[in-house]
Amino acid sequence: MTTTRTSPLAGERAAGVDAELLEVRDLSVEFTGADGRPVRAVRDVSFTLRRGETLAIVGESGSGKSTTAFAAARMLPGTGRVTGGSVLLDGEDLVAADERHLRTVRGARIGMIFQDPMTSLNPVLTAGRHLDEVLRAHGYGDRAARRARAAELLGLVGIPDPERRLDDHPHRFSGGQRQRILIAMALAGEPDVLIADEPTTALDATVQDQILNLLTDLNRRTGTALVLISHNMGVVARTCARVLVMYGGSVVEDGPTDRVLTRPRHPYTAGLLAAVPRLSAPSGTRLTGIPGSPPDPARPTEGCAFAERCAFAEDGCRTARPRLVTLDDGVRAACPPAAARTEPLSGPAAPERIDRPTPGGTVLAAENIRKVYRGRGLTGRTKGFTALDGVSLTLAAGETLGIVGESGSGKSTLARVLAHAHPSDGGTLRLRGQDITRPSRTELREVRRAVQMVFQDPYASLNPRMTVGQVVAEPLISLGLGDRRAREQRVAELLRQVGLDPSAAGRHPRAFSGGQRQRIGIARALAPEPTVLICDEPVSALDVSLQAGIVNLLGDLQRDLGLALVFIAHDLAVVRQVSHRIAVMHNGRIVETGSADEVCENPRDPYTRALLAAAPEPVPVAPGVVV
Amino acid sequence: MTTTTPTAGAVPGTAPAARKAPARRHPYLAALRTPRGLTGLALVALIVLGGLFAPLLSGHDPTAQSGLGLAAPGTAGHPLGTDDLGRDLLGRVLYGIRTDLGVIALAVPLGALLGCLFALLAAAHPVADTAVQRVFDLILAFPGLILALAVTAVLGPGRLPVILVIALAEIPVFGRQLRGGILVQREREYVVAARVGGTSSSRALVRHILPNAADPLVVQLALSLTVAVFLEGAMSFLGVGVRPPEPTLGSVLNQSMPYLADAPQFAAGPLLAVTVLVLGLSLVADALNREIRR
Amino acid sequence: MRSYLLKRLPSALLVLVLASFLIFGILRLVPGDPASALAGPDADTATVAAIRERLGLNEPLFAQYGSWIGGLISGDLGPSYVIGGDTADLITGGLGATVELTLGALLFTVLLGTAFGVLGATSRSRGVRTAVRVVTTGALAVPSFVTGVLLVLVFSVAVRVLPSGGRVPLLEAPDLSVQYLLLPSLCLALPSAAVLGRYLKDGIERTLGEEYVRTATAAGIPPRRLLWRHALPNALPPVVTVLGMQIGQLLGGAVLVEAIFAWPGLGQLAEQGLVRRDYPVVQDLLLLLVTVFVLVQLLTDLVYAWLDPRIRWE
Amino acid sequence: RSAVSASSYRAGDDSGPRRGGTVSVAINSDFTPSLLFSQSSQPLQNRLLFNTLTRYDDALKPHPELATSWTYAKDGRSVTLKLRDDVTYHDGRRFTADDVIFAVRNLQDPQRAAQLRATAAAITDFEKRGDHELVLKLAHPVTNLFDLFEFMIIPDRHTVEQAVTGKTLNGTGPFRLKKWSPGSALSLIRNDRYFKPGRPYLDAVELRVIPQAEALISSLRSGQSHLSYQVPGKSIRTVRDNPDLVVTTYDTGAGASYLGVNTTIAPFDDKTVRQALAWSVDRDRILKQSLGGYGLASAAPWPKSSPAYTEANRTHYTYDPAKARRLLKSAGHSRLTAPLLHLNSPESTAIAEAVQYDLQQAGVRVTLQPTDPATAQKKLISQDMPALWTMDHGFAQVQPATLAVSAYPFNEAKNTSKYRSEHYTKVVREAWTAAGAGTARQHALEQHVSDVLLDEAFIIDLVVQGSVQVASSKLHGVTLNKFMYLNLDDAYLV
Ligand SMILES: Nc1ncnc2c1ncn2[C@@H]1O[C@H](COP(=O)(O)OP(=O)(O)OP(=O)(O)O)[C@@H](O)[C@H]1O
Ligand SMILES: Nc1ncnc2c1ncn2[C@@H]1O[C@H](COP(=O)(O)OP(=O)(O)OP(=O)(O)O)[C@@H](O)[C@H]1O
Ligand SMILES: [Mg+2]
Ligand SMILES: [Mg+2]
Repeated sequence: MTTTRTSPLAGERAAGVDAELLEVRDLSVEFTGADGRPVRAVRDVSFTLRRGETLAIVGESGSGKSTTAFAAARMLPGTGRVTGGSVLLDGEDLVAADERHLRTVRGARIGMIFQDPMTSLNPVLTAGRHLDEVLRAHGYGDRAARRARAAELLGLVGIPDPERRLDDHPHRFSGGQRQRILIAMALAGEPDVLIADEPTTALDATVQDQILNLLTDLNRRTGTALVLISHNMGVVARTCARVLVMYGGSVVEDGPTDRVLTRPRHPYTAGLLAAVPRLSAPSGTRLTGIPGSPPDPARPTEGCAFAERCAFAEDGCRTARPRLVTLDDGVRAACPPAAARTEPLSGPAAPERIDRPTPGGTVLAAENIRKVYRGRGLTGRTKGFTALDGVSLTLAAGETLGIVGESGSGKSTLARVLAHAHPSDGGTLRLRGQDITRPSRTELREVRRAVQMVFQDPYASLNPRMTVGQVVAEPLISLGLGDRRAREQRVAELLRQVGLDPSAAGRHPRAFSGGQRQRIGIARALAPEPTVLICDEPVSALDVSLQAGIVNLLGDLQRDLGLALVFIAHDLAVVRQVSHRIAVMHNGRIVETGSADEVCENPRDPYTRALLAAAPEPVPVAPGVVV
Repeated sequence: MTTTTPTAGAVPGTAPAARKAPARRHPYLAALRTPRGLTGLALVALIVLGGLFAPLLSGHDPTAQSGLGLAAPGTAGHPLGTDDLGRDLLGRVLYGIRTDLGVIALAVPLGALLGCLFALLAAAHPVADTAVQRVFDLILAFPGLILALAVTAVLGPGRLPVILVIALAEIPVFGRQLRGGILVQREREYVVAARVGGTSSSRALVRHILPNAADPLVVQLALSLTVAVFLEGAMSFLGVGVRPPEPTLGSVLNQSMPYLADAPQFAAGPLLAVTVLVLGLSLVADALNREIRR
Repeated sequence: MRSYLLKRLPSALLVLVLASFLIFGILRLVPGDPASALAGPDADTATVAAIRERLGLNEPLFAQYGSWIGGLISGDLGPSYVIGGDTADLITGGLGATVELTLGALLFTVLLGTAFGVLGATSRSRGVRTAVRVVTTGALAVPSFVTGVLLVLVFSVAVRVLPSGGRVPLLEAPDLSVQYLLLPSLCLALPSAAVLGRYLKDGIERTLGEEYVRTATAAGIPPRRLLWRHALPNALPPVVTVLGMQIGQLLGGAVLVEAIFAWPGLGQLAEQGLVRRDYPVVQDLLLLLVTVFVLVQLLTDLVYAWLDPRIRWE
Repeated sequence: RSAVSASSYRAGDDSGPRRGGTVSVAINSDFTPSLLFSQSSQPLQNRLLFNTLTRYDDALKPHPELATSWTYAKDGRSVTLKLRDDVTYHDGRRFTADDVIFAVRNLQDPQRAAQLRATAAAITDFEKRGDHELVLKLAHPVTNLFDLFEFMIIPDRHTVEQAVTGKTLNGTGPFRLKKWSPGSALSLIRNDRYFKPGRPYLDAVELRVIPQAEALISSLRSGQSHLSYQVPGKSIRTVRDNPDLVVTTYDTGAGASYLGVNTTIAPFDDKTVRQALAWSVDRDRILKQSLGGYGLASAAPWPKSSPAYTEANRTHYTYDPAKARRLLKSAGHSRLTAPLLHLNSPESTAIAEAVQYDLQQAGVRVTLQPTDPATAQKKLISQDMPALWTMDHGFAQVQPATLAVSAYPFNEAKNTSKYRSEHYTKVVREAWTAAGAGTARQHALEQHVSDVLLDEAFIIDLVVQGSVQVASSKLHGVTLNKFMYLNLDDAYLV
């Protein structure tokens, strides 16, 4: 590294230089599982990346996307190790390189951006120090020069007033701004490749939009090649030229984005696409999930990993591992039957309307709810924060009320107040007309039986010490429902109802995947047979196929049990499909309510409009895919 | 309480499904099965068993004075030799372990228990919290050994003051930790979830918060045991330890001091025992800590 | 920050008041009194009674308490009963020594603790990690009176490089003073350093697993800097709390170490005072120690907040 | 600069006294000014700062110090002292007979808690003959007047109140107070106006407090200290073989350890039981194992230097557990239990443990009660002792009469054992008030005291502790008086 580089971004590198910058060949990665058995997270993955290129890696949770990306920079977490293959950066093998050399590669040649902006920044270092550290590590100028450059970088990623904000600590920045700081850090070393691991998953649509714009803009202007990992097809569609689809640790399809997304060759890709909710789909349509569950990387199959869930599987699929073969138009797919297929995969079945009951009378009503969080800090005298400011809403029996809004707009707070997890600081709550704002002991019991909640974070809301059976039985015990045997049966029944095997009762939450954990949470909420179920972002942490599964499950439960649902999400598309009505929240207020289709098609509030505009559409409307 | 039909009675406790199913091993047990945990456990067991079976392992009464005076290892059936009063050193070390264990095994849990009770009190109400915090401050503010001198002067010599002093010193250590743990766990989502599920706050405390807040306490327990051994030694040194001639590791060590240069074996026995015990405990604490952090 | 201090002040005062009751109460509970200590082993009861009268020990307890607190407030600590000299002089005399020793020990605690913590958490060599574990175990297991005697045997008797005990005030002759200070502060610091090292090791291991460390690694920041500038500052806040509590331990441990190294500090004064039942000395001294501890706690909180920018003063 | 003295440490050939040098004395407990006039645990500085009237030699024959001569009246009821006229206090004031009168009166004050108060109180009147001659009138003859003269330092009467707080220590002695740093050191410098011409040789003396035995020994071994009297017997081995250190033992001993018996608690009110206890302890073993062999195993309180010392007294009781058991049986006991109080210091604990074991062999099971010194002292004075206790007593090294008059355990009128008998009182008073010391009659009277003590066994003496001086081989000419006052008048360093 020389220290003479002074230009802001090393000139505008010409995009599209046709040299192979990063070449991954037959990369395999193993972890050691908790039981000591090897977990084959990545199997024989190959791809190439040219200068200035944009490549997306998609696939459901656990398919090995992050692992592949980490392995490329030799940054495998925990017990991870590369068991085969090579990673060539400009022809130089990083798998064989030593730590010292790798340090000169990291940051300077390969930059990385991580998923969670909240935890990826060091809480005790200022934004300026974060950037300064990176610049220092790559030998950039003296202190003053570094500071100037840091401000410049912050400006570049669109943080207003960068000079001043250099001295702020991460907690003073919003989630989106933190993600920008991370991007600025990744750019500080002027890398040739930028690997972004789900950079927007934690962000809401408007911020996501800004970040993606920033990334594409950078790629265009500086020629930095971009590897974007995501399970959001919309994000992929608008950002990357090429896409790599992973399943069970292997690449199943690979090709130009527009082709792959409009005409998927691999049934898995098709399934994934079908599961994506469309903003254009009207309220009350069913999402199409992929049936079955993802493979267990600790027990690799002999044949195609997807064969078990594949509607087109042939006998050969189960015995021999399919290899990537080039089909026409530079699309490659690891699916022998696909080569033979000529007509496009029939995508998702035509979106099915849910036959849902018409909503009945009002069960839950909130008027003018206020919630103020008391200040924290050492003095406890900080001014309170008004998280809810005069929120009113009603919920009818059998109705789904969708609530959308950006992060921090007060959605969870509202959910908690409605479920009596927190007391409100003002306003009234009525359950079937009865005032339950300050319930007595017996009233509270009634409320608990009637109103239940599914939490945002499926893991954090399950006591790690309890078995699933204990978790689900907990409300029954607390509310004194049934004797032991009855409870046992009820737990089994509930687990079955949410699509889990009753034998799951004996295991601990950590033995389950995210989607399964969310189901456990739902089973618990259903235990006292509530009439109102409040779902706080039940699907935001899940990938599209799991999301489809959960959303459909909720729909079925509503139909069967006549539940009134409050469905909170920040993805308008999902909300539109599941809700009868939508309420849009902004800064602790409801800015707009209306029927789902009405709000999405004729938004009145400017904020709703911005939200709609920012939502990425996964696929350019193409022939063959019925919308 | 008059219910006769077994089906109608409210049966608290764990869901039977969990019992029948092949439940995952408790994390503490898992921690103890790691190589680190096993080594630690083995070392602790070595010392503890040495103490427990002291009467079998040493044929001598630890207070019997043979008339030999300070004797080298191997003299006349004394594998470690005898101390300056002619008492069998092996016996004194083994019985010393026994005494120490008797003291710390009572004192540390007692202190832990009291600390936890205080912490629970603190969790009950902000006013109680302030009061309890001040109590902890107060205990912490008094230098431990000064406290030892005062307590022994009031109560007279013996095990009781040693136990009390150690327990007293441990109260704020455990209390502060549990209080912090409860405050953290109370805000956790699963507790909110349990409350929404109808769990009363006392049940939430017992079933949800405490089991999760207790993790650091288990590690602390191992650490505190080592500190207690140390404190016992210091008290012996100041002459306010367990009543002589009953041996403790600290008192045997203290007696060996004049002979440190000439007869190092005198000090070596108790020193080795203490070190092995502390090493074992620290390995166990480490293993637990790792497992809990996962 | 001012408002924070103001808020803490009442409860700090409360601790002091409670402590004064406790100290006063415990002292009167302890059998033996300054009069019989003064009278000597061969005195008769009449002598003792006369001395009691002179010292005012026959007055009711609340009056004695009142005159103690009154003296404190007016700044006149009065004469010591048994040891001789003014209580204030005795305490100021020992205070310098103890502050020196405690600061020296604190320095060692921090240095050694950091070394133990950092090496234990990050050294790649298994040998080094094992060595750190053995040393910290030893430091925790071997009582100070043994370490002290061993240190003296090695450094003052076998190789005569350091004095075996005593003190030269730092301000009088810094070069000599440091040599006197070295062994006792090391001896005092060892157990605390081991405890600190343990917490630090845990903290570093924990922070090294944090995502921001991964971010920094991915940005190519070298391991050394990663450790010292990124991981360590985050591991520190809880360690500071432990350190605050260890300062209390250091003050307490001083009783023992000061005896071994003939260090004329407050620990010895306290022990002497207690052994001879010199009420004024013990009372004032213990209250001083409590005050110091309370201040240290306050300081710890301030440092904690300073280290962790998420906690603000407002 | 190194804090470790880098002097070459070979014992130089003694080419005679030389001026200069600082002697550092290691002491294990600090100077306590409030105990300046009583037999405190730390009396070394007394003869450095002050002087006494006379000085005993080994045969307890007095020699002149501030008093140049003394003549008894025939009836033994007055004594005429001639005093030196060339003595000044450190502040320049001349020493006169008034100072002696003040010193005596001072000791008569109960607040001073002087052990020899009874003797001082026997002086009822003073007759001054000029500034340097004085007649002391006695209420009755006392045999231990010169013990008082050996014991009584002559302070400056104007500053005595400051003296007992340690602020000023104005004396006539060879050294002046430079600074007392409580808990740390007592620094003395040469008194240039000392009445002995050319003395002292030394420039300064430093008494450094080193409470912990091992540390004290280390400071001697490392050459940081030149002199100490507080090396525990157990540890003398470690310094004995050191070529740089010289170990000297004094026949006067350093007090005696005894087993005290409370005679009001059954069955110890029975003399036979007490005698059984006296037979059951193995004094030689205690001496060897608990005291490192330095001292004298003795059933009587007297050290070898005492006029009352006889081999028969010393071996009146020996180790005979069988006899002890027999005696107990004859008194009707086969098993006894009792508490045994002792100080919680390592030395006292070792003795108590040995005693406990021996008593147990004879069938007396005792529980040890380690006690801190202040509590023990309180119990001692208020006569609250349990059935048994072990402690040390002094005052056997001077005139034997002093023991029973001044040492509380032996006091005929009121003692910790609560032992009272007219016979004892009579014997003691006779021995004390007989005129003339060293006579055959006096010896006989003293033997009567010994006989009662041995026979009644309310104080069962175990060992006379060795008075052991450990000094650097560079240091010469050090002496102690009978009350452990350090005399460095003629001391010098080579
Ligand atoms: N530190 C680890 N230890 C053990 N196994 C791991 C570890 N990290 C990942 N794995 C396993 O490797 C497989 C691939 O994980 P990876 O994180 O690459 O998936 P992903 O596609 O990024 O999923 P997501 O969308 O949830 O981020 C998973 O089955 C996971 O269980
Ligand atoms: N316990 C709390 N104490 C103080 N402030 C809080 C607390 N919980 C939430 N807040 C604040 O209240 C505001 C609303 O939070 P809330 O969790 O309701 O937002 P949200 O809309 O659910 O956001 P997200 O989409 O990120 O979940 C946020 O600014 C948050 O920082
Ligand atoms: Mg991932
Ligand atoms: Mg939320």
